[in-house]
Amino acid sequence: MSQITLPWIEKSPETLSGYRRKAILLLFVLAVGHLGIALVSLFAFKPGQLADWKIPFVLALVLGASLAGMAFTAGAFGVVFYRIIGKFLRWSYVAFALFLGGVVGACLIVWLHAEIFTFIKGLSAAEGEHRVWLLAVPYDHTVRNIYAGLEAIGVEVPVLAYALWPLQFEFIRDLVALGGIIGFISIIPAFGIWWERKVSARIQSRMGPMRVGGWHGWLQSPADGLKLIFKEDIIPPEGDPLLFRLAVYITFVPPICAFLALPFAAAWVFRDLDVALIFILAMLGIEVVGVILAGWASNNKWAVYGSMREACQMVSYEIPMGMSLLIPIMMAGSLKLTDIAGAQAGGFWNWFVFANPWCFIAFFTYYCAALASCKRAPFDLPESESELVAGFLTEYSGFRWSLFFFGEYAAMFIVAGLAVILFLGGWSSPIPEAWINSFLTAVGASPDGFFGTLARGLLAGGPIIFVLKATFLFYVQLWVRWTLPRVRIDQVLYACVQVMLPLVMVLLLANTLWILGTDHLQWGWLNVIDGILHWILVGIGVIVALAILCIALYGFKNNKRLVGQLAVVDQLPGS
Amino acid sequence: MILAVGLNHYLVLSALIFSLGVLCMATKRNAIGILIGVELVLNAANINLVAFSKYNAGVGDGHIFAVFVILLAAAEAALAIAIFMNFYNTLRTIDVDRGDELRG
Amino acid sequence: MDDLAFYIFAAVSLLSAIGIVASSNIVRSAVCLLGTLGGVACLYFVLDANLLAVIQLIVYAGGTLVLMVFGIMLTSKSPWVGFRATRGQVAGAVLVAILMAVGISTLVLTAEWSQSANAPLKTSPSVAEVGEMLLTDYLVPFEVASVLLLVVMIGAAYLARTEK
Amino acid sequence: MNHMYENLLALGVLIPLISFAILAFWGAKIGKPKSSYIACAAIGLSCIMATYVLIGWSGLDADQKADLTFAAANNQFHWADFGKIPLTVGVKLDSLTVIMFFMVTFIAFWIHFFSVGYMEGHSDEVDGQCKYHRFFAYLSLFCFSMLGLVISSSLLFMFIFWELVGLCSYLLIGFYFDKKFASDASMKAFITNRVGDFGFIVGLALVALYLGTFDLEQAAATFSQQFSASAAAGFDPAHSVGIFKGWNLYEMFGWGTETDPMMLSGLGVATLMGIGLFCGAMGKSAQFPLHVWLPDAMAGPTPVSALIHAATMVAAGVYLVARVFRLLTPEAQFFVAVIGCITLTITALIAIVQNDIKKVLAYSTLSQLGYMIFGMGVGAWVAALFHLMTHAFFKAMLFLGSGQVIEGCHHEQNIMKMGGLRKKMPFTCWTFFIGVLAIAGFGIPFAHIGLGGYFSKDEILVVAYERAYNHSHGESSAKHAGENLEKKDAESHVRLASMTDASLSQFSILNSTLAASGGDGSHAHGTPEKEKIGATLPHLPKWMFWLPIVIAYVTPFYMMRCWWLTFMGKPRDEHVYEHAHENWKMFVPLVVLAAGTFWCSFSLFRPMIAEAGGVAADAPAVVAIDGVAEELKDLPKNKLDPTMLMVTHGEGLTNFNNPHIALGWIVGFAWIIGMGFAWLIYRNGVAVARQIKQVFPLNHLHRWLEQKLYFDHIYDNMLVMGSRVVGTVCYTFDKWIVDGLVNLTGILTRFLGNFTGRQLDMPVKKNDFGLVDAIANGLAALFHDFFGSIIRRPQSGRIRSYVILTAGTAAVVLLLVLF
Repeated sequence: MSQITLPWIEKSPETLSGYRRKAILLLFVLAVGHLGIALVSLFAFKPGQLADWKIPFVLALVLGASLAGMAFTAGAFGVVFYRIIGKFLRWSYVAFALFLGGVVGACLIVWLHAEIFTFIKGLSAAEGEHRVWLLAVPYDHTVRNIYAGLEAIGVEVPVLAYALWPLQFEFIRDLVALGGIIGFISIIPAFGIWWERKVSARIQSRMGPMRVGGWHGWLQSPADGLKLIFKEDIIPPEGDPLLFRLAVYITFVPPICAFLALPFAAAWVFRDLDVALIFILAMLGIEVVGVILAGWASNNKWAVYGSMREACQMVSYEIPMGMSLLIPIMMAGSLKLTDIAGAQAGGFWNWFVFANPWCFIAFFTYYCAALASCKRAPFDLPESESELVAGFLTEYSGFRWSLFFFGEYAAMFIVAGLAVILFLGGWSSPIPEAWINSFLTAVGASPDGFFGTLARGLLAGGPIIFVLKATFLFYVQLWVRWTLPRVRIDQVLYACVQVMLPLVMVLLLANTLWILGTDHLQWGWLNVIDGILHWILVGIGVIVALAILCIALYGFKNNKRLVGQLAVVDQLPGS
Repeated sequence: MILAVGLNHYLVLSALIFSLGVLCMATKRNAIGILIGVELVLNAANINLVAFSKYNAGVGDGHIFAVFVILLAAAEAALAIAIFMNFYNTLRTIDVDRGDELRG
Repeated sequence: MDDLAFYIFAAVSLLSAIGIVASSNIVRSAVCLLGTLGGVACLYFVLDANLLAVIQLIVYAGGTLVLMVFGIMLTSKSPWVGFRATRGQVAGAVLVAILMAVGISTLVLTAEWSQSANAPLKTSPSVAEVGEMLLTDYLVPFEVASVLLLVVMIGAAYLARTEK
Repeated sequence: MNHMYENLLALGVLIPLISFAILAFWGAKIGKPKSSYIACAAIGLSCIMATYVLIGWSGLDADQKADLTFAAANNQFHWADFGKIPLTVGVKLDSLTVIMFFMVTFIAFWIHFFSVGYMEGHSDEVDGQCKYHRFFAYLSLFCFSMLGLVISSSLLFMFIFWELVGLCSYLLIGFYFDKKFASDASMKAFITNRVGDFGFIVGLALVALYLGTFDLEQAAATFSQQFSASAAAGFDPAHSVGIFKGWNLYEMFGWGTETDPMMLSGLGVATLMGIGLFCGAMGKSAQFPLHVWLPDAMAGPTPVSALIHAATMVAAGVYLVARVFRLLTPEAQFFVAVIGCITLTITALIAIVQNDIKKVLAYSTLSQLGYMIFGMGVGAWVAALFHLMTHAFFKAMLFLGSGQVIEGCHHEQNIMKMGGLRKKMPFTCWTFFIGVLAIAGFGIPFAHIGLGGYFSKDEILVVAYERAYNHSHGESSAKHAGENLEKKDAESHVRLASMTDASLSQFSILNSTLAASGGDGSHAHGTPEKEKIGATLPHLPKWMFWLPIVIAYVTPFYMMRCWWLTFMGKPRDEHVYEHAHENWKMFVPLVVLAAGTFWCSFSLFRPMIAEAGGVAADAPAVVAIDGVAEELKDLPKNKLDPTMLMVTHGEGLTNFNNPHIALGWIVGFAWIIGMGFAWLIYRNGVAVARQIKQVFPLNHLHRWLEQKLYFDHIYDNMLVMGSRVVGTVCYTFDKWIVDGLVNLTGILTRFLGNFTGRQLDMPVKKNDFGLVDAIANGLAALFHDFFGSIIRRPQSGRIRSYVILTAGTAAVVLLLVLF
């Protein structure tokens, strides 16, 4: 027994408490120690002693230590108060709360990030020429300089100046942003997989996961994730082990990079690229390389079939997808996502999906093409389990396998988000802000007061509305998957090349001419027709939305009737 | 200061990538490897174009040229792959050294 | 910071390019090509050619590379079948490449460029400007390119068709 | 709403395109009857728009129309630049456009309607593909192209649509592509058109080069300015501008000497441009010598013949000439007239002996097109376009009638096998007869009652008469007008104007001529420059007046022959006769078009075209504008009445100075004589004709005409065989002379080599003394073993070796250059 023994594996539950005590002690010591360093560091650096040469040490020691300390503290709390937290977690609807909290947290990361960067941008440059030691990279802001800026806004924490210093480089800023994104998208699959299982269960009139974590098994995904992490790492020896490992990252990283350019709201974006839209498309396009490599490196017949299907499908569907996206681009006259979303503000009738019939159709063609390029059902040919075992995922297991899912769910969220930004008004609320303001004034609340700000933040557009919209489209993807049968591969390609491509081309041409007639040549009669069609489409949209709402309400009201008694929870072991 | 990046850095980088592309073309016996070498060479040329556009010419001509080069490279790759398919169908191999009917 | 970015991405591109040459496995070469393409795209970002960078990613990495890997899959019998050049050939090729690199580098380093080579211009053409140039000054090449793509499409389909 | 009319027209053009797109992509799914409804609906919608525009337009006064024209000209979409030449897309909005648009949509709609019935039995499947929807898709595409051609304000876009209608024509002629003759005919049509279009391109290039614009209006204005400026300089190359600088052929080709270069005068270049543009019209309107494709084009379905090869597309040539009229120099115009005259003569003669009902109509179409082109050539701008309109209606009707007959008679086209069909198909019979009357020029002279063909042909001939006799040329000045005044012929209703002033509008013509008739002799065309230009006008030879007159007698003859043999007399083939029937879907259009034939003869078309004539008024060439129209202009539009045409006539039926009166006597009764003659010969079937055919001079003439004057043979023998002969000659030269020389050298060398080689070089036989061989072998061994294997190695056929070599060489050269 010379192996490392983990206490909670080796011993039986009876003796768990002893090990837990040791663990608690260890963690507590670590946590307190690091917290101590962190606390000391807050005050150990006097404002007068700030110097640039200290930066690496401070960053390495103090920040690293405090971050680690926080993590350990959280872990220790988790272990110590397991039972209390466990009770707490059983509380109904905590899943949604957690999800929303995660979303809000992610949004906050984006926002904080943008704020910090604006703050650094706003600082006046330090005098003299400064270069990074050894690398000779010039920079504008010294630590003193930043601290002066912090003092000006009343934050007199010297170590913060050290922490903020690296953020003046866009490069590092993006790295930090990537960290934030990984945090966000690790929520998406965790929630999404659980949700998908619940949705599928509801569609098939069964329960879905019910046990782990209490309320409706909401902790199922993290539990599965844990399991996957500890699973054996199997690499097929006859394949190409290097590529087998690399493929995972080529699939996983691009969707994360795509988040760099995806705005959550007007200022809530990591990088407001002027070519944001194509950038995201490019990132989604690179993803396919990883999938193909995964299939190839597995050296498995089914995997290679799956990856070849993927290659065909992705390369074909990118074209109708991109061409559908050209239509809102034309309407807005920009490739910048913030511009495009900004052009649709002021009420849901301004959304591009209702702008004219071509846009209306383009929304659906885009959505179909996006489904196909995310290899979601009914286009999930590359991993169709009834034909190809699991397609390119056949040889994957454990953590690598879960990373593929991270990538896929991230991509799903991105295409949903793109649809929202390009067609459904982005983060703007369906109700114009002026209406909200006047409503607030009418009920006597000041728009700038606490409730006014809260109401405006929630209703008048912002990241939350964006995430809600995107989540809805994400939900539609699940819905489609569990209600439509899978199509054959030749049907997939036929649908792309012979149906979607001509249709989209016609749409593009028609929209071009339409814009030419309405906006540029100002044909009166065409504008009249445009107006009429616009309001008809708005009417259709309202009717569809109301219908979905009514059906959902009906289902919610009668959910017991649909699936029988949900009270089996109480009879499960461990309850 | 040599570390401060200027036009020459890009040009030298481009020269290196170009040479590596030539090397790739010269050493790969797989036809697709040669195609990869060609792509490297084209990329090297593109770096030049864009760098000149940034440092010297100023207007977007370099960008436009590079766009066209990328376009032509894509077209060339499509055709080349099609030709390789025929090559493979004829000789049952993708080794270009086997396609030496024209030797002196 | 642009300088640092340049060094990083140049290193990525160069190392990947070396990887392409050094790897005897063609699929690994293709993966390294992805590295080079990505690195060059990032260099375009550094050079303020955002549109070009994205086009590079979408056309090269998303299209051409997939096509190549697809071609490899159709023409290889196993991941491990590779063809190696003889040592003499490799030595000759390396010699030529070194000569070439030295020659071109010397050429560009000794050349006298018309304007200051170390002061990048502040204004780079925006996406809209590039697009406008494509549709005005370069309209004819643009249209010719579209015709060329059509020709290539038909030609490739014709060449790759199955014989009946 | 300032742009409403042009927008409506533009929309009317696009609707058929939408229909085409639908039918092209989903036609097969839409299925047999429904796809035709889409095409009909599309063109019907266009027709409604056209009608609305026509009615609205005819209610405007001249100022409003000019305003709208101006507004449309300024509402052009700047698309791109060809170098410095702007490329604009716009709608040319004037009376001519409105009328042509209406005419095309109206006829096209009824022909679509007809096709629904006609194509039911004519659209077999080929290779399992139904062709029914394809036919209507092509028709829609054609409508789009033709309408686009009509409204284009730019020559370049005219050319684009011009090619598109050519394409549609090709597709539709070859609609039965499974039949050899149809596909041959389509290719013939296409290739013949290419010849004409080549000229068009040359003309376009000259326009772009010298006038610097493709816009019709600007091109004409520039041309006019250049003309007047150069005319002021007496066309001296040194002082002329633009196109009138002429070409120095010494610089271009080295012709002549440097001091005395051969020159092509400015007028010559301008004429070349005009003829080039006209060449396009020659191809499309099938004018001599490119007329050979149109009869063969009858291989297409009959509605196509009616729409494309009778009413609209072939008339596009005339429309083009009308549009570029202001770019034609007098010489170019004369060329146009000659071509038209030749065409109308020979094709009418050929029509006499044709037995295929569609061929007869095709040749009569050619002849009538010849009349139009001839009218353009002599300057009867208004009359030629009026003839175009009337001809479109009755010729479409005639073709549809023939389609009805062919369909009814079970695909029988030979009129020799028909006869007596009037009992089986009365509607077709009598509508056809109306068409025959119209084309024959039915009318009562001096009373001015008649069908369309009567008025329009009469006016063309009147202008020709004036050109040939009264106002021959050169002195078409105030002096002449004064003489006329003295002869109390002041109401001479053809005004010849040779004008250079670009600003001269229709109204100034009216004013100047009124002034002239008022006796102010020096007002109208008094300046010496203009007199000089007037003097450059070519004389119209007398035969160019008399040939059309003769043909005016021939036309009723062959039309009557065709009608009589088809519908009257006794049935000559029982099988055909029994099968004959009518179909309501097909005779409704016939009746409508017959009504249209009446209507267009008397309606507002005539004055509206005359109004449009104003746009042609500043041409440097001869323009004839009928006085009738100008005087009608002052009347309220709703009072327009055909009897008004009588207004300007001089007193006395024997006043031969009045061309109308003179022509009334010369040709006014041609229809009676021609038709009567035909009735005499064919009243009892074909027996009499057979006998006449045997008479001595006529039998040879008949043979010649039956062989279509051997044009196809000539083309086959001259062009096709010619190319073959050239090829054979080249081949022979190459094979015997070049190869012979080479072989001779070889033989000689071998002989020499045999001698020297064996002795000096290489031993072959036992006693041969091979000196060099020994050395060479030694060296060769050295080279082979040492250098050869090194040099051979790179030539491995392996691409990589070549890469290394090329790159290595480049690198070495680079290094050598550097260091």
